[in-house]
Amino acid sequence: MSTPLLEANNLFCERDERVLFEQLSFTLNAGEILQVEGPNGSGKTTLLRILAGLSTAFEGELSWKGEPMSDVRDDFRASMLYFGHLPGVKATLTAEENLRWYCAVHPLTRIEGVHEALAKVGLRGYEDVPCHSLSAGQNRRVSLARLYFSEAPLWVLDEPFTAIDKRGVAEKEALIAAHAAKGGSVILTTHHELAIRDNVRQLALGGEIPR
Amino acid sequence: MSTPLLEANNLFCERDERVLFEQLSFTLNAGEILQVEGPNGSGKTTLLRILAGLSTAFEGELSWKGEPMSDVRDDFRASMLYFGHLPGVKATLTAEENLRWYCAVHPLTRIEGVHEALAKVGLRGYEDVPCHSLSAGQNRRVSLARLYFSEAPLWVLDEPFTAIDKRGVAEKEALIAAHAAKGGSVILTTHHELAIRDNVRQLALGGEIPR
Amino acid sequence: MSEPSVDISLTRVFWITLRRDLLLAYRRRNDLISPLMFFLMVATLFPLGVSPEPEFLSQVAAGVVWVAALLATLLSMDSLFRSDFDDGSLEQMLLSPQPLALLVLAKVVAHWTVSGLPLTILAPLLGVMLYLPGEGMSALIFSLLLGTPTLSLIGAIGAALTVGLRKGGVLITLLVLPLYIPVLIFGTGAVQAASTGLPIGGYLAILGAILALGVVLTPLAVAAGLRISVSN
Amino acid sequence: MSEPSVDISLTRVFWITLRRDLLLAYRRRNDLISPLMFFLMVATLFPLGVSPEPEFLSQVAAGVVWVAALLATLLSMDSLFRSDFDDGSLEQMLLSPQPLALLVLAKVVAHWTVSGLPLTILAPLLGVMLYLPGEGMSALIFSLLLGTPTLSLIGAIGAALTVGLRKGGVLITLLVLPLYIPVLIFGTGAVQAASTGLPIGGYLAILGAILALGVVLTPLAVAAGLRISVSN
Amino acid sequence: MAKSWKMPKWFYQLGSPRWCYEITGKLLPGFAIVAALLLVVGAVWGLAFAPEDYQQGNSFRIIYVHVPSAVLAQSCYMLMAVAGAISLIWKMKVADMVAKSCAPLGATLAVLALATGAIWGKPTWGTWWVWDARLTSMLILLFLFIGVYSLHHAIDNEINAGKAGAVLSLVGVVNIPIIKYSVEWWNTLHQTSTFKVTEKPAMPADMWIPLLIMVIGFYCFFAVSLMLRTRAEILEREKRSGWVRDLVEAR
Ligand code: HEM
Ligand SMILES: Nc1ncnc2c1ncn2[C@@H]1O[C@H](COP(=O)(O)OP(=O)(O)OP(=O)(O)O)[C@@H](O)[C@H]1O
Ligand SMILES: Nc1ncnc2c1ncn2[C@@H]1O[C@H](COP(=O)(O)OP(=O)(O)OP(=O)(O)O)[C@@H](O)[C@H]1O
Ligand SMILES: [Mg+2]
Ligand SMILES: [Mg+2]
Repeated sequence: MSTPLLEANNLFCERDERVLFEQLSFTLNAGEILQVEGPNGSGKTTLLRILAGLSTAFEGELSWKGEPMSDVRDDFRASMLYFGHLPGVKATLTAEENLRWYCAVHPLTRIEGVHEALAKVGLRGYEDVPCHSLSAGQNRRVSLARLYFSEAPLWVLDEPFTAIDKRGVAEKEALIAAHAAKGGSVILTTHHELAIRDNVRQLALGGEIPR
Repeated sequence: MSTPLLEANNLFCERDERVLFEQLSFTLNAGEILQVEGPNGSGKTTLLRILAGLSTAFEGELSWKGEPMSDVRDDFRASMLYFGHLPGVKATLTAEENLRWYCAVHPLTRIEGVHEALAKVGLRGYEDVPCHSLSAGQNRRVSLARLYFSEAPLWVLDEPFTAIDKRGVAEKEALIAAHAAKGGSVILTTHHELAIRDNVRQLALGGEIPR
Repeated sequence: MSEPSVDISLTRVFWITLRRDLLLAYRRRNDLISPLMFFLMVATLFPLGVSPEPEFLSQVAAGVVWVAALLATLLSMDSLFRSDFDDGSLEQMLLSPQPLALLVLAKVVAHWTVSGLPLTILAPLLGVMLYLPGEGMSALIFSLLLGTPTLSLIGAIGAALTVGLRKGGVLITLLVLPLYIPVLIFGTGAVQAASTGLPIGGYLAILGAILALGVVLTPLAVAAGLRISVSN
Repeated sequence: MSEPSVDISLTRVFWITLRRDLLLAYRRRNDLISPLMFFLMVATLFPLGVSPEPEFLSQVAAGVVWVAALLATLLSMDSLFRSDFDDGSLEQMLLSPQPLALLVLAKVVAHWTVSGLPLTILAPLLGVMLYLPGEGMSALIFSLLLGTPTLSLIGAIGAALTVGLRKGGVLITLLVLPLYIPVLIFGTGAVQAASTGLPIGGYLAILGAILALGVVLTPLAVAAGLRISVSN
Repeated sequence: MAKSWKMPKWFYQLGSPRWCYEITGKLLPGFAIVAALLLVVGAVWGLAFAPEDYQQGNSFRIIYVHVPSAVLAQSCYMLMAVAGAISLIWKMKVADMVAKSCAPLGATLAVLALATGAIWGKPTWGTWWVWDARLTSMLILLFLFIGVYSLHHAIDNEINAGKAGAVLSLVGVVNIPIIKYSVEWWNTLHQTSTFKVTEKPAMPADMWIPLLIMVIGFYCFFAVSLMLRTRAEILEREKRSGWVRDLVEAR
């Protein structure tokens, strides 16, 4: 068996004396989609931030391509695309300027793809509009456009479909499925019913999962 | 025919030289649910803010119970519950403190109902937690709890289901349907497929509506 | 339909809003000491940056304390409506049928209670540190007591007009400082008069009059400013 | 897998980040004049609040200009990382494989270019308004030129540590002001020495040394502070 | 907010951008000619023919720029505030545009007054700057202008920017008398100024007539630049309306 891309071993996290998860172990292989499920407040965002390295408030081990995470932090960061609750879009810059900067600080991206990506997320004609003049959904689309030109093998997506309209959701789902089909991996949370069926594994957090 | 509760006549709004809607007229009667539909950026939020009186960047007339809005602003404000993109929850206060203040400044509310409402939105046990320690969905639940103790006849809800888990969404939909059945009116936007069927009218904004 | 709004009396709305803002301040009570520390530090920087000689300091003490109080108020002003704006509470305030000017006044009173009032109480300490003549002390306290609420009120106008803008923090200074100047002049005037044995009644009367004018007019301007900022 | 990161050279990352921040500042170019106006106004408050007499003012001019520059920098500091934090850009910065200290340094340089540098350029005007002796003028400019970057660097540490807190604006003052004091002392020392005809080389050398130390060390401290604030 | 009080018809006409554009179009050439004439006459007379001041020699001639700009800067603030009030109360678009145009003009005038005063101060007082009541309140006026201007430009939405600017300039208007009074009082308390700017020098007619001409000329020139700015503003904001399109096509 090949070494898994990402491996979590015996994770434990509590916040304000409420245990969110304990003895949580899982692996993620290339080409797999892991959907973290759970009701509101079950710790999905917390888990994703831990995996991304944004939060250190946990116990347990993480490893990346078989090596302890702390040894390969930089390689991991270069290989990951993170999409969180905050879109990371600067309100006074235009969509294009925002994405160009992202390309500059994240190596595994194709800067030539920015323009096309904006068109793909339906922002053609809004290239020159500062992002504070975009609607809630459009703002998140700017950030989601990264999915079109990033070559990072691992995507970590926290509620990527929030505020996106139905057609947008369908397109993004297709994109995620295509990424997995090409051998990429995805960890995501969403309260939508995922239409993707292939290579999807569920990870349930929290006592009662609405089904 | 009785006078409609809310009437919009010939509304026109443009932002950054893009016309969002023009010659938009509609009425809303007691007991009706009006779902404003449209893709991202089609102007749903803008319309709701105009109706609520938060934005004045429009042309056209609004009337409330047959009288021009500007004459009956205060009565209208007292009769409306607005739920916007921002939940209006103070991070350093607890859920209960937040809602109690809301009751104080909004007359048509039952302050006795606050505690029970929090339980109903699944925040039992979180009463004493400051809201910054709540998850994204829990924060929005705090604000949604207002639906349980407000007696305002008109609800204006902008994407009320964002970040809410599936069970939560079902409960809120039932609540909205019950409100309409009791003679209340609702204007809402959502990218979810609404399960409610009775008394729902759609208002489409933007050229292409995803169906 | 609008009867219930009569039910909740205006005084009650005022008190509840005041209580809420004081509670908010209490929850973040570590922030409360910050304006005070700022106040103290400006008064410390001054001898360090300029001259530590007692005779010199005692001449300038009144002015330095007043300028420090003014800057400390100014610094804390930006946050008056910002968090309400960011989390949407401000929208809910504007949508309330209660008179907005009243809610605003409650917020300003709360703000003053946690900034201007402690400054006033701390001022004698600064006075001593800067060798303010003993006769000037009570004038300092009274002038601050009458002047700082005006500073909070005027500052609230600036805060209301800039709350919708990203990075309002510095613009507010620009809008508000020119309006602060009369208060500063009469405030320091009172202390200097007292230090030289002149009567201070006139100064305090003017400060009081400005305050009275401010209490009546500024909440209206602030309310107008808030509606503009939110509708943006 | 990590080859591409070598590809994008570090200098390029630095320049692009610097350019982005300057562009952001340019987009809100009206905000740029605000720290300057603040600077001017503090220098105005002082004669108004204390005494307008030329002989007196010329004694204190150096100190007042320096204190005003310090406060203006301090005021603008809070926004350094706040907007990046609020909109999530900061998370993306932390998740970049590029050295965070480098990105931070670029941001601080951009900040200084739009705040400290204009302050330095404007300082002679204030000097004239406060009757600073002509001999002190060049010392004022050089001391500010060497001192203000240090102020920005030190301020960035405070900004990084408080960015995760609501209402950091005032707390930052508390953290940063004590660290500013050495800069203030050597800065005003230089101007006062020059005004009395003494050599200023020693003062400038010390300011330069502090700056050199700051450029090397503070970005690391800032980077650490940011990681702590975000992981909160 | 006040419900519209009844106002005469011309008042509402003034509110129509189109009417305003047309009427200013007719007035502009007249004002421009008068302004040019007065400024040239006043300047030549004042600079070349007015007698030398027996104390200050020729340096006093800067008065012909200094006084008009100082006087005008103050009028400009009042105009800005009144226009702001009108736009707030009667929601008149044109008033809003006028108020917006006033801020940069007023700031320029204030800077001019300060600069000429400073230049004048150097030979007469031996210093560029004195913390005198007049000077200080002029400086504060400049700050107020810059505040209104910055606020205008910080807000993206035109209409809201106008309203915000109007609120601020109205607050400033309440404060201006207080500022003036306080600064004057403050100054008389601390400083015995050797030079009183306030006192009108007993000037010979040959000196003050050109001054009067210059003042009127400045007013006319101000009217011209205000109209030009406002017209540009009208075109910018009304560019989607039919009449502006016709106008553009006619060009
Ligand atoms: C930066 C320096 C100065 C400033 C800001 C300044 C400001 C003013 C102002 C605001 C006015 C009032 C116009 C009015 O409302 O009637 C004025 C008028 C005048 N100023 Fe200055 N001034 C300055 C320097 C000077 C100097 C150096 C002199 C000459 C010694 C001078 C002579 C006058 C005269 C003669 C008037 C006309 C007074 C009158 O008609 O009431 N000013 N100046
Ligand atoms: N502050 C603003 N200034 C200028 N234009 C704006 C502003 N806010 C929104 N817009 C523009 O108005 C349009 C409608 O925005 P709105 O927020 O109403 O859309 P929406 O239908 O609510 O979209 P979503 O589904 O994404 O929430 C967008 O195209 C946007 O570009
Ligand atoms: N900053 C914090 N400090 C303390 N506790 C927190 C903090 N943030 C979140 N929590 C707690 O951690 C739990 C999990 O939060 P988290 O944001 O991970 O939930 P989630 O599964 O993402 O929920 P949602 O579906 O609403 O986004 C919640 O119960 C919340 O109360
Ligand atoms: Mg979450
Ligand atoms: Mg919306």
